[in-house]
Amino acid sequence: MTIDKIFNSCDEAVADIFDGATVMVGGFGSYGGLPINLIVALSRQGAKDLTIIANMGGVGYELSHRIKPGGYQDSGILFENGQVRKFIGSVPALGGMPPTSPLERLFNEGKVEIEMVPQGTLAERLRCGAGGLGGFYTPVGVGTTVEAGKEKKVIDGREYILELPLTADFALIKAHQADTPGNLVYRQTARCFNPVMAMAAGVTIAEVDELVPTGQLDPEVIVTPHIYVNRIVEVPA
Amino acid sequence: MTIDKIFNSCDEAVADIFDGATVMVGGFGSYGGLPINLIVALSRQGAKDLTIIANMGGVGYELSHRIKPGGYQDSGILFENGQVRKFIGSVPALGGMPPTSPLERLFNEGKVEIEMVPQGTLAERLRCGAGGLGGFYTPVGVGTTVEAGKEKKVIDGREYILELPLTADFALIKAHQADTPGNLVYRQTARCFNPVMAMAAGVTIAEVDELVPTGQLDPEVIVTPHIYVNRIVEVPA
Amino acid sequence: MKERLNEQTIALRAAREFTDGSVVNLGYGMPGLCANLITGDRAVFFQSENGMLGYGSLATDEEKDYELINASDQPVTPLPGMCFFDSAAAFDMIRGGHIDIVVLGAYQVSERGDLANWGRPGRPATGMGGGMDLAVGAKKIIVTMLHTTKDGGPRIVRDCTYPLTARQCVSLIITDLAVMAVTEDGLLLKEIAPGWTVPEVQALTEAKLTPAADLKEIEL
Amino acid sequence: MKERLNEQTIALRAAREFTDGSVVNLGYGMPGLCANLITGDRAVFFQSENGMLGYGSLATDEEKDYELINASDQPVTPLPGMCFFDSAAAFDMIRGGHIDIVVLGAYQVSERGDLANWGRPGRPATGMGGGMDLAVGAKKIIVTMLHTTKDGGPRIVRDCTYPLTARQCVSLIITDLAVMAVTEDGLLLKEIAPGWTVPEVQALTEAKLTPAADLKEIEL
Repeated sequence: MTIDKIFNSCDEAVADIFDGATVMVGGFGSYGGLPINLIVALSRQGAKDLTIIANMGGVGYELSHRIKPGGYQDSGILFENGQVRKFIGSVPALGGMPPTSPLERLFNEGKVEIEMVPQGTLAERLRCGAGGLGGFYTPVGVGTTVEAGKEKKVIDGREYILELPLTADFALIKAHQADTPGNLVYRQTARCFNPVMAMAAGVTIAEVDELVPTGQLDPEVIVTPHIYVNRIVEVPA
Repeated sequence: MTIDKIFNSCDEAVADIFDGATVMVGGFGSYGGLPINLIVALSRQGAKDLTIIANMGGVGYELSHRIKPGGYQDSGILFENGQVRKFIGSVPALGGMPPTSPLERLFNEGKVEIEMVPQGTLAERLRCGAGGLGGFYTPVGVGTTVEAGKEKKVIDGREYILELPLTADFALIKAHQADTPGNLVYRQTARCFNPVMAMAAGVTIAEVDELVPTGQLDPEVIVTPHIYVNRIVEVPA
Repeated sequence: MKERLNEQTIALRAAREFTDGSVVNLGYGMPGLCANLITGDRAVFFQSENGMLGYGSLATDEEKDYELINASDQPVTPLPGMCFFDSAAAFDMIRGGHIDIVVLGAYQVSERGDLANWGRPGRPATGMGGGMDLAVGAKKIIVTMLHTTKDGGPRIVRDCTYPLTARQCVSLIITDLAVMAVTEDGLLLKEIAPGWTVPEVQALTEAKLTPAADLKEIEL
Repeated sequence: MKERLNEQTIALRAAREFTDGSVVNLGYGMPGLCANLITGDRAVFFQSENGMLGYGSLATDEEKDYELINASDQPVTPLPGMCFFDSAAAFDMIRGGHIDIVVLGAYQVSERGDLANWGRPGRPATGMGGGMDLAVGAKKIIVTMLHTTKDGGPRIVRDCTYPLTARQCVSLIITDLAVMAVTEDGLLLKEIAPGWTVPEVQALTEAKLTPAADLKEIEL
């Protein structure tokens, strides 16, 4: 008997995300690699007081039309709904005419907290959390606002700051294909933050373009081994 | 004009490895993934006073017959030749009847230094070196001889030790296929330490079963991007 | 009949601990045998620290592919749904707590579950391989070992005298004589080899063994 | 003729810095244009921090695939020999010094090469993205920017007043008015836009500019 990871809908897959949960949202920022259907399901589900870990805070449905014709939902909807207490990521808002994201507006109103993390440090903190490490020293952020409150150390003549691991209760990710045990492959630049988040969360929920039988994915090509994937929803592209 | 990375022989590819160089040797330990032809070329080339970074120290040609019919050369030959000053790795010798490797014999004679590194810490120190990080905290080795001389820190209630990055002048690695720019794919468990060593060395030299034209490797499948590969020698399996 | 279990039987007893769906890493030597003992409809996923998840049994001579080996250098067979990754990814899995069970050999285990499985006095050049990472990272550590040394001395001790792999990490010890759980109160003797008595096993054990209320013969 | 260079021309000047075989990362906005300016037999490998190496030019409307985008959200075209990887691997490349050249936009650059390119006063919620990693990790940092603010104020300053991205990281500044190298002795004015004089450019620059002995018009 294999454990069945296949869920019939995104709504069922996110049903137990609880108030106060920490939730990673995959993708890079815009459309490619974003678990759009899981995000929308979470917005319907209504869990509150969430901490969202994501590279970008989302631009929101209105601005999304500038990125992709027709637009799309992103994490912006979770902020608009008032479901989020804190955001951890590298781009809460773009640099254009403000506000460039629902998150920026809510932050300016004092309703959401932001922990700003350089993008590479974000990726590495996720991997650090996934891999059971206690922290790492990076040269990124030295001499900037990023070093505030962090331990600094000189190693081999260079200055570094200590960054700590990130983990989460849930990760919402997007992949191209899953097989029945839950191995995942991605498509082009839609890979981005999805694999590291899959590794770093307690419960990883993947929306995939296509579900294939066991053995149909080349073992050399699998990017995310099934042990990192807890739930799968097929949402044909 | 693309930079030409293709070498006609392993001898040419290792010709400039200098006395006192630090050299990573890929593979896991035994036959699979071991850059056997590059190792033999380095033994012919004769560079001395080397520091070898490898998971295993090699069992030597004699014992290798127990692992694979017909036997094979491994890093043991470099120790037997007196080319090595220091070994950094996780298995200098197996636990059977001593000495189980040329390295063990030379170590017992006081002729080679050993820095013993738990295998996962070795992999992570390589990745740390490749990725420009200053070090990381790991729980592995706490309360053992591994922690000797290392900084310890309690993070979030758990004890960790600080481990530092590893880099090298050269890496000798084995891959299955390379394309002309130098992208690499591996075969099954012959992947092991090869990709992280490719990333962590100044000059990475790959022996490959097969060289294919640009565009023939699926971009989703490439494990080692060409920017980590400096020299390629085709040695049909 | 009073015999010691053989290696195959010890491995079989260890394999009974693998719950359905569990991810299991098998250490060097005797533990590797467990891969051959999973049959029928049980879904156990074997991870190997050289970069493989979901392999099958040990390969026969005809099946051998020396680029499809476990971490003990033994060729294994492929299974549908398996995958490969590099050493750094393999140890993220291990250190990060994504392995449910690891079965390791040992020279010594202490009554607190301290493990010594890589170095022996007089052999300073043997290394720990991935054992320390596995002992620290896996959710449950099972040790399979012979109960005594070749000279009949104890291996299950009050304090390890051999170099440590990790402190207080072992949950269950399976030997050719007994199955013992490491508890807050020391070693609980849960199962005993056919024909052996508690005093006989205790006499071969330096650490104190507390017989379980439901102590029974080792069942396979 | 006294004009300021347009964005396309600034990008074209930056692209001239890409030596054959170099690995180049293009930052958000204007730098992205450089990908369209590599022609003929030049081998330049563009890396993008969202996990791609070796992509081609920006995609036309017909070519657009929204799962093949650069880090500025712009669809690009594939090239033979390209590959994909995850964000952690992308930043190993960047932080580890495996990128030869990065072209970044900036709000301010100081005379020591300090870079401020992610935050503006009054906009605390805009983030640095991958800019800090790129500024720290790439072998050579080229800034492309407008020489002055919308109000005509200087962007090339003695000390940055905007939040820093990294200290002393910029090698070359290319603006709509000039090309300046950051040296031990401050900013060396190497090239100047057609029709402009050194005093005119200096008047729009807070940092002191030292004209190069071989100062010339910006060449494309």
